[in-house]
Amino acid sequence: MDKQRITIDPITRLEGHGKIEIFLNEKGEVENTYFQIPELRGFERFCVGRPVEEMPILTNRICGVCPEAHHMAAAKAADAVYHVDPPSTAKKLRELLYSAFYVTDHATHFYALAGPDFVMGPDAPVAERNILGVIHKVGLETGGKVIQARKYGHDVIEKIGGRKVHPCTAIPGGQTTGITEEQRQEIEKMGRWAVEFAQFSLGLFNDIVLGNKAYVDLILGDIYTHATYYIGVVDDQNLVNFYDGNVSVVAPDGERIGKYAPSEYRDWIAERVEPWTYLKFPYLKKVGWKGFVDGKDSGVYCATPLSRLNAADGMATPLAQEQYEKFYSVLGGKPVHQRLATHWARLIELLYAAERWVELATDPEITSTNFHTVPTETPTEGVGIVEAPRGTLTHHYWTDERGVLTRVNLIVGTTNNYAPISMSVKKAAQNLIKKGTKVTEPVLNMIEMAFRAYDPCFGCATHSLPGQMPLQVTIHDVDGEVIDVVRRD
Amino acid sequence: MATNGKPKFAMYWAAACGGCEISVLNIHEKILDVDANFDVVFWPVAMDSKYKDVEAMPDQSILLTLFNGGIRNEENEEIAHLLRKKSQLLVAFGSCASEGGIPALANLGTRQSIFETAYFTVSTENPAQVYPQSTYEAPEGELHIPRIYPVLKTLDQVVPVDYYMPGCPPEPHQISAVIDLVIQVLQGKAELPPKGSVIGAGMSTVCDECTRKRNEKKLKKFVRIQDVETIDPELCLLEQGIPCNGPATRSGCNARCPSVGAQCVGCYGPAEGVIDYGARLMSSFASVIDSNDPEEVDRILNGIPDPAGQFYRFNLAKSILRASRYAWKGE
Amino acid sequence: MSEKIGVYICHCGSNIAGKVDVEEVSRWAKERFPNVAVSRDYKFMCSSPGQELIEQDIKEHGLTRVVVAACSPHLHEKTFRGACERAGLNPYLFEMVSVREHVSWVTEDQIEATIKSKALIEGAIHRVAYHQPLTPIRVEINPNVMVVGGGVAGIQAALEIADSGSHVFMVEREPSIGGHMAQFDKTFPTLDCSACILTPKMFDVGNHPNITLLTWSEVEKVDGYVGNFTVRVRKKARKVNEDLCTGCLVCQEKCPKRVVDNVFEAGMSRRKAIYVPFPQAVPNHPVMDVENCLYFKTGRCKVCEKVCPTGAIDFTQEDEILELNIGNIILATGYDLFDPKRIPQYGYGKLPNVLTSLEFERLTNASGPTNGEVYLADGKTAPKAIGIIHCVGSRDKNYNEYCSSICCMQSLKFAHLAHEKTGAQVYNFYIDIRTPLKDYEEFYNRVLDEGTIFVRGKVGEVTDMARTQEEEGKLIIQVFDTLAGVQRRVPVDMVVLSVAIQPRKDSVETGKTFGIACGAQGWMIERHPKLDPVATMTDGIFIAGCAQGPKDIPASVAQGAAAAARVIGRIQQGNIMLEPIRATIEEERCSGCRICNSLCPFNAITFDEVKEVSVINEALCQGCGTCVAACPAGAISGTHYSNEQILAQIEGVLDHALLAVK
Amino acid sequence: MTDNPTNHFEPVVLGFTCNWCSYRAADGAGLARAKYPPNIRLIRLMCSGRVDPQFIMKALAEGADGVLVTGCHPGDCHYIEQNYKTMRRYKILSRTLEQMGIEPQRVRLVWASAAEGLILAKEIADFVEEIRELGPLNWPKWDKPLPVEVLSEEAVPEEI
Repeated sequence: MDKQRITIDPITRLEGHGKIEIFLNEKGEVENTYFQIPELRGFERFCVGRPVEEMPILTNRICGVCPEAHHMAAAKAADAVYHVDPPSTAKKLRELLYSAFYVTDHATHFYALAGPDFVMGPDAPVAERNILGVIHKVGLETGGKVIQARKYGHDVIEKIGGRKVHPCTAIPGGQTTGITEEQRQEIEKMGRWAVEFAQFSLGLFNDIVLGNKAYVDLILGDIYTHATYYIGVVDDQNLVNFYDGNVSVVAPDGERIGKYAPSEYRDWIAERVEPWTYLKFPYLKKVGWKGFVDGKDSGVYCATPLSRLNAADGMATPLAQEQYEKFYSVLGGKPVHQRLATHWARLIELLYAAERWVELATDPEITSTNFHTVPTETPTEGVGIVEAPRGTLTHHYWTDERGVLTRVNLIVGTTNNYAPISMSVKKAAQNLIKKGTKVTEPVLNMIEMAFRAYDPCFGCATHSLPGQMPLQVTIHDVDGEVIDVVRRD
Repeated sequence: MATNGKPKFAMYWAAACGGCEISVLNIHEKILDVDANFDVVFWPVAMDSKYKDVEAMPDQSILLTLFNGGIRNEENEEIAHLLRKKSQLLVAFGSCASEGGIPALANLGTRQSIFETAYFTVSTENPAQVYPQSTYEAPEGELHIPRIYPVLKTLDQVVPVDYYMPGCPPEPHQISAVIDLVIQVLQGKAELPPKGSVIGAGMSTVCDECTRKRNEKKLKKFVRIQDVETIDPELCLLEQGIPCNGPATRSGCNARCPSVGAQCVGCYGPAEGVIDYGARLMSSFASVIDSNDPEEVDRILNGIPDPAGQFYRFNLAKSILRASRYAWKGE
Repeated sequence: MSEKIGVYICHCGSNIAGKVDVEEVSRWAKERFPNVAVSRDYKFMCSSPGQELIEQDIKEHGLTRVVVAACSPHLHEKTFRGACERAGLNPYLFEMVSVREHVSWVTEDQIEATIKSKALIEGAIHRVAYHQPLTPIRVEINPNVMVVGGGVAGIQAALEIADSGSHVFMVEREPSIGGHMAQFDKTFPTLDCSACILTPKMFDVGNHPNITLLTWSEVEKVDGYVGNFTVRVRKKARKVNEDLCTGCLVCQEKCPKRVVDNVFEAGMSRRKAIYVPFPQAVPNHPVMDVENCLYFKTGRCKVCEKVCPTGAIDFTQEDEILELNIGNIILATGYDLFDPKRIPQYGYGKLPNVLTSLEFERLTNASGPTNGEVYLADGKTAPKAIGIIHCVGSRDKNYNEYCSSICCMQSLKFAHLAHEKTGAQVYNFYIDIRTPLKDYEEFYNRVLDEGTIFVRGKVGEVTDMARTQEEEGKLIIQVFDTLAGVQRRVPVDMVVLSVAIQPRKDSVETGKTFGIACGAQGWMIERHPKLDPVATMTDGIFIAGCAQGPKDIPASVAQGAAAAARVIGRIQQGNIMLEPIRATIEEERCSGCRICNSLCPFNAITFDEVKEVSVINEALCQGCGTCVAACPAGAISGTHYSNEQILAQIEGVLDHALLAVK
Repeated sequence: MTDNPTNHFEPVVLGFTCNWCSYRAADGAGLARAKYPPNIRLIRLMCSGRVDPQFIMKALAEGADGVLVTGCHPGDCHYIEQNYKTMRRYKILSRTLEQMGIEPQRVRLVWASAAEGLILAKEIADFVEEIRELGPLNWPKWDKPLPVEVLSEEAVPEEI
């Protein structure tokens, strides 16, 4: 016989479909929760048979929120398939585009998706708990800044990638086109503005969140804390890098248990299939799958801005490095397990991305016309890894001698965090829904905050669509009769 | 935002990537016009939505609904029916809703093979051969996920569609233009185009907007773009042997991809009045092959290793055949 | 579809009704299709009462479309279009279905035949609803005519047209008109002297007020369309001012430079560096052979200039380009001879006394190198035995599969001349003797009576390797005599090879220039092999003589006259109607991709650089529809074969087909 | 014909003919009273160059089990060289159809001159036989709503 059940379907302000089933036991306490992903599009199947140079264009369409990430991962995998090393100008153009993208993406998430919870407060009325509310509270010119940040980022993406959404210029061996000096100057100008914007945002976070004890307690509190493994791409100095490097893996105690090159990902990562959801659960192969539990013995790991900071030794740009140090001193050293701190980490990455943007825009090589190397070797197999805003993104291709795909494997940003998200949701639910609790909308929102910290994009993960839907909770009694309906609207 | 006298506007995504929504956000300040002229009752990325309200609304009460994404599963189709019922004008927005888009390439293979691939990849540990199931008996109770259809469908294959707006995604300037038009219509200053027509796009094809130099075309070979030593920035890509879909693809994007040296991939779909995009492209490519010798023609065609993908990249679900025999037979 | 369609099924006596249940089909059509207003079957639709049936129904029922299921449209489409027109219905709102050639005559089973008829008729009913009223395209005819090629066929055509009062431009590649016929001595079977009958005609051409003769000239480019061609002609520099030249030919006489004449004299004698190819040449103005002229080689000489009484010699003369406006063009470009060197075992080129037919013609020609005496290569000995080999390069899979049609009679003529001139024993080696025309067989008998020996069999080899005493110093013809069934070795002094006649080596390019097709062999293709032998697929371009295929003088003359008659008819109409099946480009939908630009063999598609769109010249377009199928923007549409019409027909045909299968 | 596994299956075959050669060849076959299977329905175009791949796909989608494209022999095209373009299109199309799971043999290109009525009749008979061997194509009538449930049974194992 069915236990009491609460259905949160679908979840709001998350880029993708999702459905949470909360089962209560007779005591009215949370027995178990299921976080289900209802969509599958099958890119790994239908990309087979396509020429590998199409992958940067095809896999874009996995996610329109972060097509740039797929464009990059696909291009790098295709380079690897052809055993070709693009000219440094090509790599720099790609990373420049990618840094600008990070600025828009992180800004959007902080202000539009996560921001409301902090700026407005978790229990603020729904109608206000959105981007417009944020803008009203922090002032219109801040809203203007947010729109500006998106605009600038997309301008750079369009200049280098040819299109604002779904860029098209990365090909095996480099880029189809470069940028002119004139374009470079505009890009630099926008980059300098972005640096200020990032600092402004950190200031805002400092005042509104760190300045508010309630929030700090919320962040540091146990509800949103999980001691898991963390992964993130680092450069050869073990500093955070979004475009290139090896993947660093650190244990819950902060010890780096290793670094793997893209081609070695299969020694480190494995995926588990559950019959109740279309999305798979990646975990650390070496540690193994022990179910939805944290700790050193469970292979569950996390790949988010917070993870990247935990997995690295610092940031590669000066201003971001300052913030990095402040971050750990305030939160009491590495690693930080409190999920809500991810929002802060995201802003530090925002600053890093903006600084990197300027660095690359002022690089003398960036306007060179040497942006493509013709592949000469026979294509075989290759892996490309970048850090997507929502986690480490892995593309792995096999081709025949014509460079036509024979097999494709994708481990997408958000997927990495599917297990920890499920755990966070369950933990939050258990903490918030106690016997006799009247399940109110704010309670549900607090549950949502658990996964919102991960900025999950199930658009990516399932190749289903980002989407916000209203939230309805139906509480059934032991006989499955509806005894209460809580609805947000 | 309480309901007021303004006409209602909605936007929804089915099997899409979200790029359409992002593109709408990229109209930047134009967004304010939308806010000023419409009561946005349902728009996932932009604001909290009231799904239950949509169900509660009287039929036809939404003036304009932009629907993006193809129909991949039961849930997509249900919502398509709901929004059709509630909307006066239903627009298939973007490639996926109009023609299936990239995800419709799945129609080349079977649904079964999608599962067999996804749940048995090299990095998947699945010794028990577990597949997700639309209904699953969890210890605590029954769980449901929507059944995936064997063949991806376009919006107009499940509900009647009033207008089509192509593009992956539709270009912001085209979106702005359409919004302007609708506002004009509301103010009685303009007429709506005839039902069933394509809006927010040109009458011709991409070459019309492409600034590259074009000559009489005589192709001795097709080349893969990565094999081109240097892409001539002035000359027509097809004349350089790069299989550019521009000639057959509807204009409206300002020839974005060709302008940065990448071939047109065809996201704006077929030109006005063309029934089957791929067929058109095939016969036009065949026309410019400069050989009457069957063997040589074969050699030249080997330069296109994936014809179905080349000719139906975005349009398979809307093509005459719609899906491969494997897909609909499930073999 | 609010059309009112009339459907008519013809019994064609029992030709159709014997296999197809015409009553059932007629009943079915009426029942099944709401837009079919009338449906009848009738014993002979093409008869006047049959046609009147249609006319009445159009008037009485106000039919807007008509479908007739009868014989092939190639037979009666025009008939029924006429009926529609008489009743005031645009003839192109009619569609014809072939249920005789395509159904009743080729199908065993009656039920199947009836089902198939229904399917085809349903296709037509769907299609005809999309038909558009069309009007034929009217084109003014420029009365000027061009005849290309000054052989006997061209000469005949030019004279007929000129006599009818229209102006003719005759273009000839060589310095003189006359063609191959001018090289012959006698003509079979009457043996009258070739020169004697041809020269007057050549003279007439040269002096006809309505003929502009352009020798030593070639057509370079043809633009425009029937009635309105623009032809660019290159008049090669003669280095002789034709207006001043009187044709006294002192220059030729005094010219110190001798050159082997490979063209007219087939390499058998020499001419001067400034020359007319033969005494009766028209025009009789000499041309200067710049390759060999001493002045052009060494910068010294100029003898001709010195001796010319009228100062007509002009070393500075350049090629001249003429742009001519022409209404119709006749191609009579003639043929080339097969090169027997391709059959090495016949020894041509190695064995001095092995000659080609043309060389033998020159030998026997009174004005030829030997003044008509037949000598061996030494120039004095008369041959005692002569072998004539038929079908050299004809009727042979390795060379030309076709029969050159003139070789038999030519070889018989040679046999006669050889016998007459030398008294030698003549052998003819043949596969079959073909003497089908007037007085030909009689001539054959005459040659037999003269004692010529006919050996039936394909000659294997001609050699000078003697095996026996008597073969010493002879040419031995090795042949398997298929009548006697024995191998023979026939020793002779001279061998004549009756070589095949072949298309001009540049006939395909010539065809392209004029926008007409050549067949696999290279002969120019006529519009219809039986019913329209001198017209081509391109309106306004006609063909005559051996350009169209091997034929003898009478046939060439007949074709020249026939082509002339067609052209004169055209000119008298003043203008002509063209089938309105044409392609058009919708300007605002054309992207200027230029995919179609290379598609049209009639050069009907051009690119407007200013508007950046492609444009179709309606009068040049022949309506094949290839560009319609190719236009990626769907900007090109084709009248009477539009996508809508064809797709509707496909649906119709298959819709019923499916019902039939179930 | 009767001893093949699908002896109850009568293929439906569509044929495109050009006005000058193959349609006249078909007329010729009629004049010669040459019998060939009634399974074929011929559609007349001016030239095989008019054959748009759309027509062939339309035919297959509308229920044809095979499509025969006929034209003048190479070099004999009445429009000079358009049948070469037909050949190129045919090649590009059959490569695509193969990826769509349609046996390339279902679309055949045949040259027949106006004089070759008997040859065309034989080609038609051969083609109909080959299609009979291949069996029905039965392309779904997409216009009607997809029978998803039915297809899904074939398509995926029970647990999905």
